[in-house]
Amino acid sequence: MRNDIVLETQGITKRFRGLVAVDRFDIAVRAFTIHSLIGPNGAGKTTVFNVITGIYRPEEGKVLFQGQVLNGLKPHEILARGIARTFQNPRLFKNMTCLENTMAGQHAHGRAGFWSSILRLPHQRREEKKIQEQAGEWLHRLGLWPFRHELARNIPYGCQKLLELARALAAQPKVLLLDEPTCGLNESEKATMMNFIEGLPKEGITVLLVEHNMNVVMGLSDLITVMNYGKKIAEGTPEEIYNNPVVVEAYLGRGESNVVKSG
Amino acid sequence: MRLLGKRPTWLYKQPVRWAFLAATIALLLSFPFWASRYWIDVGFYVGLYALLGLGLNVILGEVGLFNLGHAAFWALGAYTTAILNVRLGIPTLALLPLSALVAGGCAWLISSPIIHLRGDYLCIVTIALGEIVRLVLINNPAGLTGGPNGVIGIARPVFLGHVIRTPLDFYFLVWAMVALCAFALRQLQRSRIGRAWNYIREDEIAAEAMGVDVRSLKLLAFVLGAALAGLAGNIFAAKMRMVSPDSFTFMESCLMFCIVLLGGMGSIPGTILGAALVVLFPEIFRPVAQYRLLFFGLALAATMYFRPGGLWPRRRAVEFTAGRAARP
Amino acid sequence: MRALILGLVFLAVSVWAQPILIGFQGPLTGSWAVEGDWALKSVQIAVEIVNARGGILGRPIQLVVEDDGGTPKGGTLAAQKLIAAGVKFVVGTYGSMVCMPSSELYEEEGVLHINYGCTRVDLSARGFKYYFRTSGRDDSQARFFVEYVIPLFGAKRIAVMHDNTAYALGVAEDVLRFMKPLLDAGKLQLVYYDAIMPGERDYTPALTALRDANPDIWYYTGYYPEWALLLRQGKDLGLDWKKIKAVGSNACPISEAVKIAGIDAVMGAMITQEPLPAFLVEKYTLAKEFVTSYEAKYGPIHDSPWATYAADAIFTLAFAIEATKSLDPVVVARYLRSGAVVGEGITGPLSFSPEGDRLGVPYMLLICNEKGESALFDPAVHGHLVGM
Amino acid sequence: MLTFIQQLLNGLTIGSFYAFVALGYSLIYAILKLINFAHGDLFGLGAYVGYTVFVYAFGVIGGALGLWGLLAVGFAAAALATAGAGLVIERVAYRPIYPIGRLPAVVSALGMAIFLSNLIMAVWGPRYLAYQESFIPTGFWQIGEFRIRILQVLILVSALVLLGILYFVVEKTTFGAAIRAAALDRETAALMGIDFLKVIRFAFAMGPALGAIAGVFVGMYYRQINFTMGWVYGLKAFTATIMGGIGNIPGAMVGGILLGLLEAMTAGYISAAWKDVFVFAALMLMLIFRPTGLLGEKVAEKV
Repeated sequence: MRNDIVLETQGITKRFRGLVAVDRFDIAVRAFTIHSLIGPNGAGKTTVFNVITGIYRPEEGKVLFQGQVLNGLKPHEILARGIARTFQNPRLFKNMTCLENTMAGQHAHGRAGFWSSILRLPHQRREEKKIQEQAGEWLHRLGLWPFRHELARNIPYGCQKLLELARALAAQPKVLLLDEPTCGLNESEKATMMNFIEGLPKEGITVLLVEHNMNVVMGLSDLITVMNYGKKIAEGTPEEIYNNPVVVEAYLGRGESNVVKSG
Repeated sequence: MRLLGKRPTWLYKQPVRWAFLAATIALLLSFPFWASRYWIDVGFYVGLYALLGLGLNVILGEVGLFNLGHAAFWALGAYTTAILNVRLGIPTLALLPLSALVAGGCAWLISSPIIHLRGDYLCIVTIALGEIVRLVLINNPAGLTGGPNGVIGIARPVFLGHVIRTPLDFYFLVWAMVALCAFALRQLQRSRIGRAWNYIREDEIAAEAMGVDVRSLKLLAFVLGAALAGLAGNIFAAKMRMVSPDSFTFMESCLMFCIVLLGGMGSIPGTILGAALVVLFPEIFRPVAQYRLLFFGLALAATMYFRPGGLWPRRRAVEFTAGRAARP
Repeated sequence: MRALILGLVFLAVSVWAQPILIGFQGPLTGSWAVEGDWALKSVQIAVEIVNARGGILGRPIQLVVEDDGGTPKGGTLAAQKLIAAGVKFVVGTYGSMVCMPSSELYEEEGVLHINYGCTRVDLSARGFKYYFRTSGRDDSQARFFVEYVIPLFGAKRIAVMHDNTAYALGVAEDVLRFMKPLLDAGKLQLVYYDAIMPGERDYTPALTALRDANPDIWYYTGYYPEWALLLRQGKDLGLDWKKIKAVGSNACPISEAVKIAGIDAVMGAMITQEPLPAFLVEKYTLAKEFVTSYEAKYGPIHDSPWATYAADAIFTLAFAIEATKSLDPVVVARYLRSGAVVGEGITGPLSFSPEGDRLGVPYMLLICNEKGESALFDPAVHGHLVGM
Repeated sequence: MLTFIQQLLNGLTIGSFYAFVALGYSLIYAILKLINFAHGDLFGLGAYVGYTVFVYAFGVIGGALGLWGLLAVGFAAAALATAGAGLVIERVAYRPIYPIGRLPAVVSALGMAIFLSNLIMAVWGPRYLAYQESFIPTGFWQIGEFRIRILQVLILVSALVLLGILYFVVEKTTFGAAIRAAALDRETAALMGIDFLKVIRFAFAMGPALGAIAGVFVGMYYRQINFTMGWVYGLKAFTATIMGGIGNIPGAMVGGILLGLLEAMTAGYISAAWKDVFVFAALMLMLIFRPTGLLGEKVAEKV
């Protein structure tokens, strides 16, 4: 059982000027599953993501990836280990083309250095070609190929969310952290996105998902962790969570309307 | 931005670009043979500021680090050349790489602790840095820099037995450097390093999350930009045959800043165009000597009004249309 | 005979009075725009005087003016511009570091270059053939201070202050050089030696230190804006110019200092000074003519020796070309180097050493009198102002 | 001890000048996130307008109003004229540009700075102009060996009062709340019905007006002004702004005073020539260890 846990946090705590955003939080993500993290606004979900990806340093606790401690590593080192993410509001490189955006995911796997780039040495050319081809492939799969030479800021919002996903996937992650991937999408875009995410574990990518849309969560998740005020309050299969009175009280009880946009 | 949109895309088609590049090179090569010595010297200064602008463009244009103290690195290069040549008699041309190395090395030392600062805070630190370097030069530490008098008597550079002395020689020296650097920077722009720089400029956090080692790449940009300024410093010192602190004022840093933004952030031809404008403008307005800077100020603001993206911005969207991205 | 020549010359003028081009390079913009402005006006007056007398070799002078902005880079561009305009004789510029690269260009192109506002000693040590200056050198003034001013007041405790600019530092170092034997012999004591920052507005700290050093005489080698503030703030601090003799360098015109600091602060302060036109009118006829023409056209005569030297550079050229009957810079330069007195300018006889330095630059000690005017220091008249 | 007190007083006086000018930077930065490089030259313009009023009005109204009346007129004229210039610059050189991006606006600001200082040179000439004795309060109190000039006291008191008023306006009034809201989040503020343009106009009138008052004081205190002074003071005041934490009004005051004291003390006890090196080095060190300034809020990046 323990062996197939790829990503795990042990008692992580993150404070902002006295406010405890995440409080001794544990989560264990099993390989090749879709694990959802839900909770009301301000519950600390995004903070957990930021701690895992190294953007924030936790005051306490450990983050483990394939049994290795990630604490103290920088975000780019964490990506290189195999954890990629998307952001709640797409953080694309707005003045660059979609293709270039997607190529960003490959950056950490590139080896070409300063001099070989200037001199265009053969291995650098080969690498460039490979980077472009892989990025192009992901653009194809997500239906963004027609936009490849458009600047990211000029494409529709739904496509921007897909592009961010393409960028993260181009990094060939083992674990993918998705922060509200369907937020702001229309129904058909939402369906495309869900279908795509659902297929990821089969390709060997474990997904940790933060989502507010209960249809998405219930439909996709293998396991759900619920957090509130920075703490884990429940964990279980979608069915268990749906029937958990604590969760209903803390979260679902407030009604869907509150839950559409998060903070 | 509206104005930019109207730019016909055929201008960016590959054959047109090559033709344009060839025409520019031809113009630059032939220019000194029909222009007067004065205009050759003006051409030299365009090249010098283009070199400085290209250096700053790496820092400011590619990575988006606000650097308003670039003149400091220029000064470091110039003084390295001056002191080592006058004191130790090392040939001036041999000091060209060394000046770049010293400027780059100092940039690395100085920027390591400050590189994490964001936006305007980095900006003020670089201003402070520029002032510190200038004041230290004036205060003549250990009698090295000659204080406000500067260092005089720098030997003329000798290239394969040919003494570089006339405006023509210097014109070709500086433009050879510009061509070399522009080429190298163009190669970098199209590599993973250049893209990573741009990722940082666009969104630092996303770049880091996508595996870009932000700190190292920022430092690389700073060092490279400073090294280019060091090169410019060497050539400037060789041309003037003396260096003094009043050549490296805050105003010069501001001018370089304007060069990059006038041309367009991250645009190599734009930077060269910006340098040409900044140097040519006061020269063209020589007849109204007392008022030329007044017009210059107005022109800066007006350019930003009519072309906020710069006069010659980099057009990524059409750069790829040559079909370099093969369909998988 | 002379009349015949003159007649011929006039004939020639009427036939082909092609003007002789003389270049002027100066800081018309930038921080030293004031000096550039004065120098240009003075040069224009000098040209008018020469032209009114029938020009040089019967041809009028035409000025070609270029701005160098007071920077080395601007200097090279201005020089190139003048060279491109075909000028063979140039008057310019102000500031040694600006002059240095420009004068190299002139030398290479064989353009005769007469400098008016650069006093760095080594400018004339470069072995140049076409370089001259009508001004003195840094060390001429320092020598004057050490060998004339200090003994005059029997001063023992000496304070020297500069502002770290090329010029002020040079003077200060020369003062130290000339004082060295006296210091070593224990005849003098250097109680204060420091720099202030130009452009700074508050010098109370430096003045407090100066007061604590308790000197007999205080020599400030920098420029007038700072000197005026020093005098003002010194006065406000309670320093007494009868106890500490305040002497400024030649870059400290008293009239300017009075405007900034007020009469009460400047009264009794002195400056070491190259001769100014206002004090020369009694002595030299050309000075009188120059001052009259200048005041008729531009109002009260300026207090800048450099602008006066700029005018004298024009006269030097006029005399030398006239004497050699040649417009060839080589010939004119050879003649100037011979040490001959080419004529009497505004500032007295014009003659040059083989290096191109002006020979025999006289200095004077001026004092600010009770009316806030500069006056030649006379112990009998002004003794009470300095506690003599 | 005497030196120390003297330096303290000097430091406070210079610090007040910096604080005055720094406030302008800070106000505009808080609202627009724009470093208004032209601000220093607006300060210079104020000094020149004050000078002109004093020189030309002295004969006309000097007799009727007396010294203090003349001073009041001079300050008011300088403040109004400079505020007007600030508004014009905002309208012409910034408003069309800042929606596009911050960097073009910075270049535009640099352009305006060059334009303004050269305009001053074109109008008033390149020479130093001297504030004459007749329109400067010259009295002082002598306490032992120690002198306090009335002018210095006037400067310090004005700084305290004016900056106090500004602080009150920004922190305690409804309009101040609007300013702070606009500074925090422009879009949300607009949604809440805050007239953003009004806030900008306030900043571009108030900042230069305070700068102009400082300009006139500087002219009176040092008795001379020239066309490059704006650039020098602008740089120092900008440093002060950053020291205090940019966009923070009490911070600008504290930064200004602190910078003044730092300068005076280094000049008095270490070396006048190395003074600015120490000041800038201190600034760098401070930013390395407290990257958002002394009173600046530590802002966690929202991800």
